[in-house]
Formats: sequence, structure tokens, C-alpha cells
Amino acid sequence: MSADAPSRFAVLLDSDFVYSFRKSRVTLIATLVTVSIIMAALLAPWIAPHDPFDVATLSLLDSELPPAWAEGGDPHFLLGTDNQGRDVLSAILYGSRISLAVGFVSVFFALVAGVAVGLISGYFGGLVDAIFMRIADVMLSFPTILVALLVSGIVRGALPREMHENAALAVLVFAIAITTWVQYARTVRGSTMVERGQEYVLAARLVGRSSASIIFRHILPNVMGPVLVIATINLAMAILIEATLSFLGVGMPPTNPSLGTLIRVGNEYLFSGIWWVVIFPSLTLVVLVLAVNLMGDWLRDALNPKLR
Amino acid sequence: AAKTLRMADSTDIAAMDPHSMTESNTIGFLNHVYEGLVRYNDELQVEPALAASWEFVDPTRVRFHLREGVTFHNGNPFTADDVVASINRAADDSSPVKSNLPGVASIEKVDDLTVDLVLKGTDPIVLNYLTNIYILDKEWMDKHDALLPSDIRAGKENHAVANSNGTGPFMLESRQPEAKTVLVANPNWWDTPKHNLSRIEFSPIASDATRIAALLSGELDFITPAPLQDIERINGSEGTSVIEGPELRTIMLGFNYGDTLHDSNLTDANPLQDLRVRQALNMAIDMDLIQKKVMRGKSRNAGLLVAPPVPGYDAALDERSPADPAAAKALLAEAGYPDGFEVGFDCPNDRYVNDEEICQAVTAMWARIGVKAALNAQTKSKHFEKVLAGTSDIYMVGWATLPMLDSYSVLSALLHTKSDRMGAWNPGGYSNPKIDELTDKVAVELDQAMRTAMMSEALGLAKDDVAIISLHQQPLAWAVRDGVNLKVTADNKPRLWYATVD
Amino acid sequence: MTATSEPLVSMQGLKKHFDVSPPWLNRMLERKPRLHLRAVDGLDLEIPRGTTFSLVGESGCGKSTVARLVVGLYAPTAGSIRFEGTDLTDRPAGDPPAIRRRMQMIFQDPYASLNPRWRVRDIIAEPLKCFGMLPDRASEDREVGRLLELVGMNSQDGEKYPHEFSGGQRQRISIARAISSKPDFLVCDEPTSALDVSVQAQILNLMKELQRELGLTYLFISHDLAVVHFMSDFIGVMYLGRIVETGPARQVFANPQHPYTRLLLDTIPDITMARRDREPVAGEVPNPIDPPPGCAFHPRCPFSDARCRSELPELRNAPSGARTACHAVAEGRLADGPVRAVPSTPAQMPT
Amino acid sequence: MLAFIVRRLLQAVLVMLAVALIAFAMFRFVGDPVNSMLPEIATTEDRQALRAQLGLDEPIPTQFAKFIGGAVQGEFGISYRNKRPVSDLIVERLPATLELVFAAALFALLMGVPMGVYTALNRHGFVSNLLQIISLIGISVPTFVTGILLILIFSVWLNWLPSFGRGEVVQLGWWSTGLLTISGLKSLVLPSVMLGLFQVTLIMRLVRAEMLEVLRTDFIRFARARGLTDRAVHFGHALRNTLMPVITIAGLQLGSMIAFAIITETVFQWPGMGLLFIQAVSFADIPVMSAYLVLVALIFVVINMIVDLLYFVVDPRLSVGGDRA
Amino acid sequence: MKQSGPLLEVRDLSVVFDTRRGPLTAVDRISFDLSPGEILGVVGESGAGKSLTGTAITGLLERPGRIGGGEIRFEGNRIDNLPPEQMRRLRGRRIGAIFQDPLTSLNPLFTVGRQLVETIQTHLDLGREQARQRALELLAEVGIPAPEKRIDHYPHQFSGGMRQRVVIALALCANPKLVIADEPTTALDVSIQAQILAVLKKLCREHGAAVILVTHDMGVIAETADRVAVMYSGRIAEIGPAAQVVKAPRHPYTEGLMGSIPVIGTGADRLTQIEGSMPRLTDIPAGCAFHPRCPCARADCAAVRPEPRPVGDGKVACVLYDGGGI
Ligand SMILES: Nc1ncnc2c1ncn2[C@@H]1O[C@H](COP(=O)(O)OP(=O)(O)OP(=O)(O)O)[C@@H](O)[C@H]1O
Ligand SMILES: Nc1ncnc2c1ncn2[C@@H]1O[C@H](COP(=O)(O)OP(=O)(O)OP(=O)(O)O)[C@@H](O)[C@H]1O
Ligand SMILES: [Mg+2]
Ligand SMILES: [Mg+2]
Repeated sequence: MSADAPSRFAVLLDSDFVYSFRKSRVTLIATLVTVSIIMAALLAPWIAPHDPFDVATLSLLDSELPPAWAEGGDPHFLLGTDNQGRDVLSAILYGSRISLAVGFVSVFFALVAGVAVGLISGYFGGLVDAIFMRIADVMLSFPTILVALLVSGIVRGALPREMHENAALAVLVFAIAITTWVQYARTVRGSTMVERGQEYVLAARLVGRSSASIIFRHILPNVMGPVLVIATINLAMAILIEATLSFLGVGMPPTNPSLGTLIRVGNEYLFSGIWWVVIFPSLTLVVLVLAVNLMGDWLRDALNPKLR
Repeated sequence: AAKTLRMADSTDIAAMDPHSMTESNTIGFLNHVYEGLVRYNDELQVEPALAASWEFVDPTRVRFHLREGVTFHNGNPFTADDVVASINRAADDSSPVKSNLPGVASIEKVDDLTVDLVLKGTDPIVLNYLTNIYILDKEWMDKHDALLPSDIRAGKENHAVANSNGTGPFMLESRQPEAKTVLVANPNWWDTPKHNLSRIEFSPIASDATRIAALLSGELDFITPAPLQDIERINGSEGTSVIEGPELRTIMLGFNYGDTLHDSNLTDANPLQDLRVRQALNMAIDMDLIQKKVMRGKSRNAGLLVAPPVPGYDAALDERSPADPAAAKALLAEAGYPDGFEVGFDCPNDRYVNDEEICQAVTAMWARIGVKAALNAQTKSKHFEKVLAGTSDIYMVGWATLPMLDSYSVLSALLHTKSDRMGAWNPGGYSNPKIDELTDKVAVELDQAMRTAMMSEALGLAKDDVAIISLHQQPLAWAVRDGVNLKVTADNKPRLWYATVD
Repeated sequence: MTATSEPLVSMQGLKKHFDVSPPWLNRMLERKPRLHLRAVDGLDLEIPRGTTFSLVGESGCGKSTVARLVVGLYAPTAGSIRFEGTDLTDRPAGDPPAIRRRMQMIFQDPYASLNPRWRVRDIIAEPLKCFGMLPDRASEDREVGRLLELVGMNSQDGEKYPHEFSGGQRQRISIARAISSKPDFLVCDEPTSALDVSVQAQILNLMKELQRELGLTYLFISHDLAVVHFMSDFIGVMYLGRIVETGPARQVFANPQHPYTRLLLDTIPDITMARRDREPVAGEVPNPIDPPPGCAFHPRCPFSDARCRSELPELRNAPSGARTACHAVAEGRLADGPVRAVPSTPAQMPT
Repeated sequence: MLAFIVRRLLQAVLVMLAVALIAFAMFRFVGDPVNSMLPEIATTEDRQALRAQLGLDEPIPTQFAKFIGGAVQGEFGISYRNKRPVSDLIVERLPATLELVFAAALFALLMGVPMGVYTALNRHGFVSNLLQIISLIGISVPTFVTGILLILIFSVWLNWLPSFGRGEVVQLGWWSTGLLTISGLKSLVLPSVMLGLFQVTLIMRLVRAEMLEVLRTDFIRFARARGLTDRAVHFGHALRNTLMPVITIAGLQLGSMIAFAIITETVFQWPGMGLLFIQAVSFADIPVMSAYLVLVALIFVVINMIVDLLYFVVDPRLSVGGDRA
Repeated sequence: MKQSGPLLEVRDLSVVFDTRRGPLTAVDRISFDLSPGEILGVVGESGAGKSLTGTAITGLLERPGRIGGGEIRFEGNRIDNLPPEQMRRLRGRRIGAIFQDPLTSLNPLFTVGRQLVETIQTHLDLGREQARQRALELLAEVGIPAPEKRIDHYPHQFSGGMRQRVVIALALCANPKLVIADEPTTALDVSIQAQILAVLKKLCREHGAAVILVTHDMGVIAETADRVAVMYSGRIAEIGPAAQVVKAPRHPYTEGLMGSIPVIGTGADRLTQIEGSMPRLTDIPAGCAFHPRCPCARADCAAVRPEPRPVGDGKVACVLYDGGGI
């Protein structure tokens, strides 16, 4: 209890949490990879050699060029071009942007909705809880991929025509979010029911704190640990679900492709020797999902004090 | 020796009942089991089949003399009763095939081997229609309560949907939907077989990659279609090769001729009504490039809405002028759109060869003259729903003129002013009185030369008007294992009674 | 131990029944009735100002439920609670602030009672904030520092998080929080049962000091009779939601009347009784959902008779000065049973 | 237990209603079935007539009422495309999908459980870490990519296994099975691996996590203190106690595997319900689509119910007569 | 009933945790003997190392914990370095263990009988039926009424006290010579506690087993144990006959500990309290671990770690007694 305590940052650096992070080389690499992919995606408009979405700049003359190092490659197109003459590298950069956007935004919405429902259900119980949990049961009673398939089908059909182009992203996000919020809700509800009875919550009630204030100031911070873990895993899942939906033809349109769409389109060229159109986006997707999963894995262990 | 041909197509046959649907791959496949009064040979010429000969008793009555000694697979003899029952069945109100028999008023039995087909009016192409109308055994239908095709409304199944009894060169041995349909050669076929097959094993494989893999791994002898981008690979692999040919189907882009566009920044005008704009859009498309890159040199660029084998085709008109973006831009400016405009552009993504890729390329080319097309590529059922609802600005369609194999098909469905019976595929509302007039005449003109001239004239008018942009005839590519000898027919229907296996 | 005549806190006929029925559907199908758990079943209690009143009893007898009823965390099923004459019966915790400020609680578990994500200073300042007792952050900081020192900690400790402290220190933080709103009345629900004896001594001493300095009144709950003996002025012995014996602590310990009180006193392990073979008590604590009829203790009581099995005994003044709810005591049936009197001098060691 | 079953049944009804609503809502948005039912040259008149014949021009509430009415009786009408009763089509395809899913589930369990146990018992071993990472790759690669790669390697290059279809099937009553022929078994390998790969990872990770959790419990420590052999401790006690969550997840996964089978069946041309569904989507074959949805929901509900009932078998704490002395 | 030669000898036993900040010594060179049939109480604050001592003896230390030094002899043979398989054979057969929480010590999915039979068959060469017979006898012995009815029940069908009896029965399956009971009554009600202790004592008397009874309840120790070891910060501060340690503690820590226990019948207004708290493992002070809190601390306390010296019938580790006793 000395007065000259080390700075908070030093304390953080010294914490078990950070230590376990620094000790796990795999996690370090995974984080590095994820961050670079995210950065590259964010900076795509500046670092991508071409704008693959500006159709006016595409030339069929450049189509199906192999990677720059291969025979017949063009140095302008590092990873080659696809059947429309689109630069594969740029398409990947922009595609990861969309994949990540789908992942992050859907996780965000699912998380916010799920956590809110979980907190309310768990804290107040009773009828609200019963209703929410029955809804959750129904959601859980149906495979994610099918729900996503149906939701995107229906929403696409129900939306006014002129919104279609821009709606694809929103539809995907919605479809994925609506199938994943349940996990957050269940987890948070469970921990909230435990926390609700904890004595620190009782102490807060004793001083007349409102339920809302108790939920947000006291309980929320204490139930976020597992939520974070689910969020990372779901980020990876969402990116994959989007890719799978693309495969089934309800993903992003090829004019605005995500990694999944790029793979779906490239897939058709797998036997024709134009391997680069499918291999590079697939690799990016696998590496990204793997890295995010590895981070989620580590987070799960790190946040579980019993596993130390 | 027993020769088995293992083949795969991208879709399964829908049903065994030839009057229950009109899908051309199913109709084509069923032609091995069932036959019509007439059939197309491998040159797409009408030739006698179950009818040995025919004559026009008067302009609206055709008399068919049926082939003698033909038996159905179950041994029943083939007679005029079967023809009457079958034509009535096909033309029934509940039959989707009735659209393929538009001019038929009734069918009358003259004697056991003669029937008269009574027409509503003069119909020069009635035989073409009949190539698609197959004959079933009346007794068999009677026995199985299948005298009418299945009625969806009533929710009643029809025996003919899963079973068959035809006169064709092959007989159904077994069928597992979506898995395998096995045909065996009909030893009692009336015709002299040109094939040497004893057995056909047909499997549908929807995934292109899997279908090719199965061919390459030796599990299949014959696949349709072979994706263009894989031709090289297949030809490069030992033991497999691609057989190609042009298809009848012409790919084209239709326009919205209404007063406003559906998907545009312009709200009070429709530039597509202006001929110069349509010309500009046409000129901007570099079909040579698309032919070379997207279609890998396999397609046939088209200046006309029909392919060469189709009567009415005129080689002189078929020339497609090379792309000229500069001129196109000038025309646009002249029409008052120097900066172009936005427009909706609808495409299927699973209907035609590289349909979506073509549209993407076209979008890019139009972008270069300032026209920003909002490309909406979607699955065929949704695409055509949208197109036919008339809510599309520019849309892709392909037209093979089948089963008529005649330019009249294009004139009546695509170019004629929209009405109850005409212009079913003219949702954009194109209307040219001259073309309408010619079309109506062609419908009843029996003189083949005059008919053809009139059709060519009408097609020429459409071309001048850029009523519909014609792009190309798409290529047909099938792939076979070495030793399979087969000719590609332009209607995309393999005729395996011509096939041999070494 | 200056007990004034007017009690600070009083409870009349206080009841708390929990509905522990199976879900509606089960009741319908299995034809089961609604089930009520009578955690507290008619409690009369008065706590004089400035004194410590202790509740003892086995696990599950309803001690914590009483504590929570008093501070308003539970709404009573029946009966009333008064604080300085004000009726608080149906007021939730924290309401009205002017009075609730004056009653606070110390919890059993020093680990669960502090929010792990909050700094100690925020934890201690929470009541100050919520009751709007201090104008600005600076005075809040000062007050937190003062409180920390009052409970024997360093004023700088406020910047740390709870996990950086030992159990004893955490309990001190709990106490600092509880007294921050300057309460008159503290409810302490087993405040030391999670602690080691040596730490327990520190906390108990601290609580006594604070009582002296701040004039606090305690409702003290424990199952450890020795601790209760050390802390209390008055004592109430609970069995299955009811008080079976109550009175000044000294009298109850010196002269326990109710058989259950005697049993409790007899079974506590005592360091002064080396290598003693305690006579194990037969039987188990009955189920509060389905309490035995009559006197709830009768199945375990060596003195029970037919009346005990059917008639519920009332709290009555016993000759000792305490009040006891026991037919046997009332009838004088209860001679010197096999219960142990509290030795006045430590027993001799066996060699 | 009776109340429990009744509650589950009510829930099931809720699920089925929700699904029916979704299925019906799909009617309006999957495209116009009429266009794919008629030849291109069909006139506008013909199209209208067919639309009326199918009842597509009736008011929506009427259509919904008819749909529910039929669905309740398990009647979904006649397939627009195949012209056969949808119930027949489904019954025909059900065995293929179920065999595929169960083979995949079996594969997942046989791989996942031992791997999970191994990695839990050797938490810090090199092989464990390797397995952990490799298994992650299993859930990072999109399944359709895996499928194509499997075909490429095992069919095209090595020529060991068939690339499509179910091989020879044997008819046992209405059930067609591929499990009794060599070619049927060979055909089953690649698709079930593709479908099961994801689940292997899932189950392995689940078993590992649960096992670690259980290994820390007092009763395991006590079991060791009693001198039980490692075998008895790990497999008799720990594994048995990890079963509960594994059962739940495996049950839930079984349902989602039926859904995921859509992709596997597409890739391997496996003649199951998923393929039927996908084909129906592209032909706007509404009766088939809705029947599929309802059936999947039903299977899901049934599986969940079985899982819940299994709990009663596995965990004595839940069973009736759990009276306390 | 003393025999010649101790049953268990612990010499300079250390338990070390390897952490990223280096090894932490949780049990620091403790030594004691245990004669057959003897009950040794181990007391001390939470975290003093009581449980670890027991765990080390049963060979159940888990990573990152390990025995850091010293030796343990059981019936004259070293057992601290036995291979796991041999140690396992010893556990349950010769050394039994009982843990604190009867709720969690039994596998909820197996019947009590199955767990008993399994343990009996692991150690004794008995058939299924014989094992079951023995299980029934054991249950009867620990005072479970109607054992033949209860044997096929699941743990959740027993009450806490009964479960703890089952646990005791399990520990005694193979008549072990040594039973390590780690806080066997802490989770139980006072009245039940007495029952359990009575059962335990009776069984030891009858089976002649020695017991290490870990607890922090001085009352339990005083009533039950023959000898007491008082642990502080991983070390034994004082060990000796129960009466002596409780009545006349020698070590200042023991003294403080005894003083801080409220006793009914004394009218003190204040309990003796030891200021401060036990150090964490990471910063155990040099010399005598107790010296910063010790009222009698001297200058050399911080420098030299006092070794246990015989004082009276026991041993005390404190400089006050370095001179050879008072
Ligand atoms: N919220 C609740 N719902 C249902 N039953 C409850 C609830 N709270 C307490 N009980 C029950 O009420 C009875 C009394 O509980 P209470 O916590 O007051 O006992 P206690 O004397 O404090 O016991 P302990 O010494 O174990 O803390 C118990 O049987 C308990 O199970
Ligand atoms: N896995 C571990 N890693 C690091 N330190 C540990 C571990 N397990 C125990 N310790 C430490 O070892 C010391 C002794 O623990 P032990 O469990 O023996 O204490 P105890 O005297 O039994 O306490 P209690 O009365 O709480 O049971 C404690 O300080 C504890 O923090
Ligand atoms: Mg309590
Ligand atoms: Mg311990």
C-alpha cells in the first residue's frame, strides 16, 4: 500500500490478462493479422491499386490475368484479375471491407439487442422474461442458416425495388443479427440472474438506485465478459454465414462483392486454371476467420479465471 | 456389346409426363421415350415420326397418316385413338402444354391409322409445334386414370408423372428423382437405330464444378452443359473433350418504352423512347470483346434477333457494326443527354451462358459513355417475374424461337404490340404498326417464300428501330469422354438416338 | 448499554411467505397445490436505540429474510415495520431516502458485496451520491478518505479495486460504505461468518468501537452463539421462521429456557471442552414449506407431548425474564434436562 | 415430466406456427411460379388463367387459411414443377438427407469426442495445441470450399471416391438406403465428411471445455482421492458428466446440419431434401419450399424434445421420484 | 494405543507453485509425525497451507503446484516420489481423504452404491456381490438408516449430513490407515457437525486409523484432536498436544489466535486481536513470517527464521524459545 503506486498503464501491462496475451504467441500473431486485415480494409480506398467497383475503369482486355509473378502476369495486377478485368487484390481489399462490415455490424446489433433483452429478462423476470425467452426458444428452434436464408429472401422481396442495391448489406446484417442475438440474450440473462442476487446489487438497491441504473452501472459491466467471447466467435461466424449465403445466391451482389461473393464467383473457375480468382479470397477469408477465432479462443480462456 | 452412356445435365427432368410441363430439357429428354407425330432430325428439319406422312386437306385441316406396326413399350399397338387422346390431353385447359398448340381447334379420327387436325385458322408452322407434342397410349392412360394431365388445383397425382409408356427408342427402366434415371434401348423401335446404346444413365448435377469433376474422374461419359471457362481444362485432360456449336438462342436486351423509367435519376422522361439513345446504347457495347473474353470466342455475335437456321433470318442484316463509344457519346449528346443518365438493368444469373458476366461487361461499357446502369442480377424466377411485370428498364432475355423454330415466334411474342394473345414478352410496350401488320400477315401466309421475306422485313425494321438490342447467339458446349460420338444440336437437346459409343 | 424506552425499530406480526409453487402448467397437470414457503412467520421484535439485537438460529430459519424485510429489500406478506415510529411496511429499499439513509446493511460475503468493477472510492461514495449528501467531488473524496481511516484503512486505498484487498479489508470497506450515509441503524447479516477467527476479532472489535463512537443500533445476525454472546445486548432465537426465545442476552445465555436454545448452546463446539464427545442431536431441520403442526420443534424435542404436536405455543414471559414460546416451559414440565449450563469457570483439562 | 412434455409441445406449436407464417410469407417473394410453369411463348391470357388456377389471385388471408388448413393435415399440395404430391417428394428424399446427417453426426462424434477428451486431458501438450489450431481451421473454411476441395482431391486426383450422388440404393419399404451397398457407403464418405467437419470442431471444443470444467470439480478430485484409476476417473466419471451439454449442442447441431445439408447436397448432388429445396427455390416451387420448411422445423422440434427427454435419462436429478429423504 | 514408529513422517515438506513471477512457496519446510490411531488437528487461517499439506500427502497436487522439497514417509516408506500409478494404489487403499463439501464430492450421476462398489473393487479383490455387501456394511457403519434401501439412491436424494457420511464411507472403503479430512464439517450446520465428528471419531477408534483433521474451527480441534499443528504462512508455528496448544499457547500467533475466539462465559468487551493480516504468498517477510504482526517481535526476528524447538510436549518455532524453552 505504498503511496507511489505504479502508473495504471504499468499495472495493466503487468496484469495476468496482458501477460497471458503476451505469452501466447499464436494470439499475438492472430491479433496482428486481424488488425492488419481490418486496417487494410479500412484503408482500401487509399491503398487499393484499383477501384474494383467503378465499372467504368474495368476493361475486359485485362480480364483473367494471372498474378504478377506468374507467366503472363501484369505488374499492375499483383494478384491477377478476374473475368471482368477486376484487380483481385483490390477486390479482396474491398471485399474484406464488406465482409468485416457485415460481421461487425451484425454482431453489434445482435449484441446490443441480445444484451438488452438478457438484462431485462434476467433482472425483472416474470412475464417479460417468459415472453422473451419463448421468442428466443423459437429462434433457437430453427437453424441459423435457414433463418438467414428466409429472412434475406423475404426482406429482399418486401423491400421497395429502388432500395435493392443498397439493401443487400442491410438485409444480410439483419438476417445474421436476428439469428444470433439469442445467444447473447441467453448468456446475459443467466449471468444477470446470478448477479441480481449478489450482495453488491442489494447494496445498491438499499441506497435507492433505480433498476435502470443498477442494470447499467452495476450489472452490465459484470456480465460483459462472456459476451465479448461470444462476440468474437460470432464475428467469425457472421463472416462465414455471409459467405455461405453468397454461395446460395442471397449474399452480396457481384458488383459489390464481399469475400464470400468473390469466392462464390471464383469457385466457377476452379477447374479452368484461373485459380487465383478463388484461392486468394478464400485464403483471406480463412486467415481472417481463423485469426478472429484464435483471438476469441484466447479471450475465452483469459476471461475464465478458473483456467489460469 | 452392351454400351452404356452415363450422362449428366445441370437439372433433372421435371417429370415423366410430357404434358405436365414445358421445360425444354425435360421435353428433349422425354423424346427418347415418347415421340410426336413429327420430329426434328439432327439438322433441325421436320421429319416424319409417328405420322408416316401428312397433307393439308384444306388450309385449316391437316390429315396425318399414321405409321403402321408401331407398338408402345408395353406392347399396345399405336392407333389413331392414341393420337386423338394425346392431342386432346395436351390441349386441355389444365395442360400447360396447350400454349404450344395455339392454333389447334380439334382432332378427329378418320380411321384407325388416320387423323385430321383441325386448325382455328391458317397456320404455316403447325408441324413445328407438333414436334413437341408427344403421343401417349390411350389404353394405358385409361387404365391409370391419366387421360388428363395432373391438375395442381385438385391436388391429384397423375400416374403418367412417374411412369411412362411411349413409342420411343428407349424405355424407362428406373427413376430416382434428382439421382438417376435409367433408360434402356427399345428393341421393338419402329425406326432403324443409328445409335449403338443399350442403356442410358442420366444423373442431374447442378454444381458445375462437381459435374466436371465427375467427367474428369471418369464417372460420366457425357455432360451438358460444359461451362465455357472449363473448356480448355476439359480439352486438356486426357480422355475428355468438348463438343461445341452455336445455339439457336439469341441473347438480347429489351427496353422500357413507357413514359418514365423505373430506376433512374430522371423522373419526367424516358430517354429510351429516343431512337438515338437506343442506338448509342447499342453502339457502346463492344460485342467483339465480350465474344473474345467473356464467351471465350465461342459465341456468335448477332445483329438480328434470330439465328441463321431460323426461317426469316437474313444474313445481310445480321452484321453487327463494331463498337464506337465516341459516336455513341455524340448520339447521346444529340439526344440531350451529354452526361448520360441512370437506368435500371435487370439480368438473370442462372439462365443463360455467362449471363451475369455479360451484363457486368455491358454495364462497364455503358459506364464509359456516361450511362450508369444499376445492375440487378438475380435468379431466373425472380428476374422474369420482374421483367414480365413490366417494371424493368433494360432487361436481358434470350429467345430460341423453340418449338416453332421460326421468326414468327420473335415477331409475335417480342415485337408485336402487347395484347391478350400477342406481345407476351413485350412488357416494355414497344409498338410499331408496320411490324404489327407484317406479323399478322405472316401468321396466316402459307407461301413459304413470301412468309420468309415478310419476316425478314419485320426483323429489319426492328433492327433499324433498335427495338431490342441483339447481342449474340450463345454457344453450346457439351463435353464427352473419348469414344462418345455425338453431334451438338442447336436447340440444346441431345438426341441420343444418333449417339454411338466406341 | 443504555436502552431507552422507545425502540428505534419495531416489527409486529411480520410475515414473509415465498411462493415456491411449481409452474402453472405443472400444477394443472400434476394437480399439485400452490406451495408457500413460510420463511418468516409472525415475528414481533423491538430493538431499543443504541443496542445490539441478535438473531440466532440454524441455517434456513429465516434470519436473512428478516434482515432483508427490515431494509426493504423484500416486501412483507403481512405485519408492519416501523422505524422511529414511521411506518415503512410497504416502502421499497431506499424509500423514503430521508429514513432509509439512516438504515444500512453489512453483508455476509465480503467478496460478493463489493462490485468488482468499481473502485473502492466509488463503492463507498455510492450512498453519499444517491442520498445527495455532499455537494462536490472534493468533499466526497475527503469523506471517503475519512471513512477509510475510520475503519482502519489507508485513505489512498480508495483508488484500488476490491480484488486487491483481503477478505478482512473488504469487510472493512463494506462497513465504510454502510456507515457513509451516517446511519443510526445497521443490519449485519452474518458479517463475519466468511472470515477467519483472527480477522473476525478485528471486525467485531471495529463494530463495537463504531457503535460506541457513532451511537449505532445493530440488528446482528449470526449462527455462531459465541459471537452473538460477545456482541449482543438482546437476543432472539429463531426456529423455522419464528422466535422461540428472546430476552436480554445475558439471561438467555445464563439460563436458557426453550429446549431448542439449550440444544444450540449444547452443540456449539467449545475450545474449552477438550476431547468431549458431544451428544449428537437427532433429526434434521424440518422443511419450511411443510412445517410440522403445533410447535415446529416438536419432532426433535425430547420434551414434546401431544399438546406440542397440535398447538402452536405463544411467546410468554418465562421465569428467567426472557420470553419463551414453549408449552413445556409454560407448564413447568421442563426440569433440568440433558442440557448443559454455561460453565462459570473453565472446565478442568483431562490429562 | 408430463407438464414438461406438455410445455414442450406448446412450444413446438408456437415454433410451427412461426415457421408456417414464414413459409407463407415466402410465397409472395420467391418469384412468380407461373413463368417457369408455362412455355416462353405462352400468352398473357394463358398466364392469367394459370394464376387463377393455382389460386394465386385470391385474397391473401384466404390463401393463408388454405395453406394452414393443408399444412395441419400434412398436405402441401402438388409440386408445381414435378407435378407430384409434395408429401411423396419429401418422403422420397427424407432418407437420403437423414442418412447423410446421421453419418456426418456420427463422424463428428467419433472424431470430436476423442479429440476433445484428449485435448482436455493433455491441456498443454504439443499435439493438443496443434489439434486445437487445426480444428479451428475446420470452422474457418467455408463448407462449400471444403466440399469442392474434397472432390478435387479424392475424386479427380486420387479417383478413390465418387464425386456425386448416393451410389446404389436399396429399398427397404419406403426407405431407400445407401448403407447396404459398397458404392452407397463410398458415396457417403465425402459428403458426410464435408458436413461433419464443422461439427467435429464444435464438439471437440465443447467436450474439451466441459471436460476441463468437470475435471476441476470436487467429485473428480474426490474420485482421484479414492484411488480410482485414471481410466475410471476420466471416462467413467468426467466424460459421463460432460455428456449433458454435449447432448444439447449435438441435438441443436443435428437440426442445423439438416439445414446445412442444403449446401452439401448441392455440392455433391446428394438427392436429399436440401437439394429439393434449393431446386424448388430456383423454380419458385412454393408447395415444396413450404413443406420443406415446415418439415425441418418439425424435425428440429422433435430432436429438441428427444434431447430434453434424454436429460431425464442421463441425469437422475431430473427424473421423477427424485424425492429427498 | 500407541505403537512403535510413526505411521506418517513429514520432513521439511515444501509445496511450491511455479508462476510467471517465479516459484511461490505455499508450504514451507514443515515437519511432523503422526502415530497410528492419532488425530492430528491442523489449524490456521485461510491460506495458511493446511489443505495443501493434505493434498501433498495424498499426492494429488495439481499443476502448477508441486512438492518443492522434503520427504513424506508412510509406514516407513517414502511416498512423495512414488510414480503416479503406485501412489494411486496407495490412495483410497491406505490413505483416505474427505473433502469439505459433501454436496460436490459425490458424482451426481451415479448412485451411491455404484460409487462405493467401484471404489471397493478398485482396491479390494472382491466380486460385485461381495463389494455390494461391504458397501452396505459401510453405510450402516456410518449411521445411514436402512442402507439396503438407500444404496441405490442418487446423491441428490440425501441430505447434506447424510452425504457427508457417504463420503466418509467412501474414504473408509478399504480400511485405510490414514484419513485426511479437510474441513469435513464446515459446510454443515452446527447440529449436524456434531453428528459427523462423532461418526469420524468412532470409526477411527474402531478401525485404528490415524486422522489429519484440517479445520479452522478451534472448537472442533479442541474437542476432537489429540495433537494440534498451528500453521501460519505455510509454516508450522506450533505443534503439540491439543490441551497444551489450546490452553497454554506458546507461540505469539497461537496466543493471538486463541484470544480472538469469542468464548461464552467470558465477559470481555473486546477480543484480543492480531493487527494486520496474513501476508500473501508473494511477499512473505524474511525471518519469522509472523514478525510484522507480532507483539513480542525482536530485532532478530526479521533476520533469522526460527526453527521448531521442543517446548513442553510440543514444538514451537519462535525466537522466544530458541534458548531451549522457558
Ligand atoms: N427469494 C426466495 N424465494 C424462495 N425462498 C426463499 C427466498 N429467500 C429465502 N428463501 C427460503 O426462506 C428460508 C429462510 O431463508 P433465510 O435466507 O432467511 O435463512 P437464514 O436463516 O438466513 O439461513 P442461512 O443461515 O443459511 O443464511 C429458507 O428456506 C430459504 O430457502
Ligand atoms: N493453484 C494455485 N496457484 C497458486 N497459489 C495457490 C494455488 N492453490 C493454492 N494456492 C495458495 O496456496 C496457499 C495455501 O493454500 P491452502 O489451500 O493450503 O490454504 P488453506 O489453509 O487450506 O486455506 P482454507 O482455509 O481457505 O482452505 C494459499 O495462499 C493459496 O493462495
Ligand atoms: Mg442467511
Ligand atoms: Mg483449505
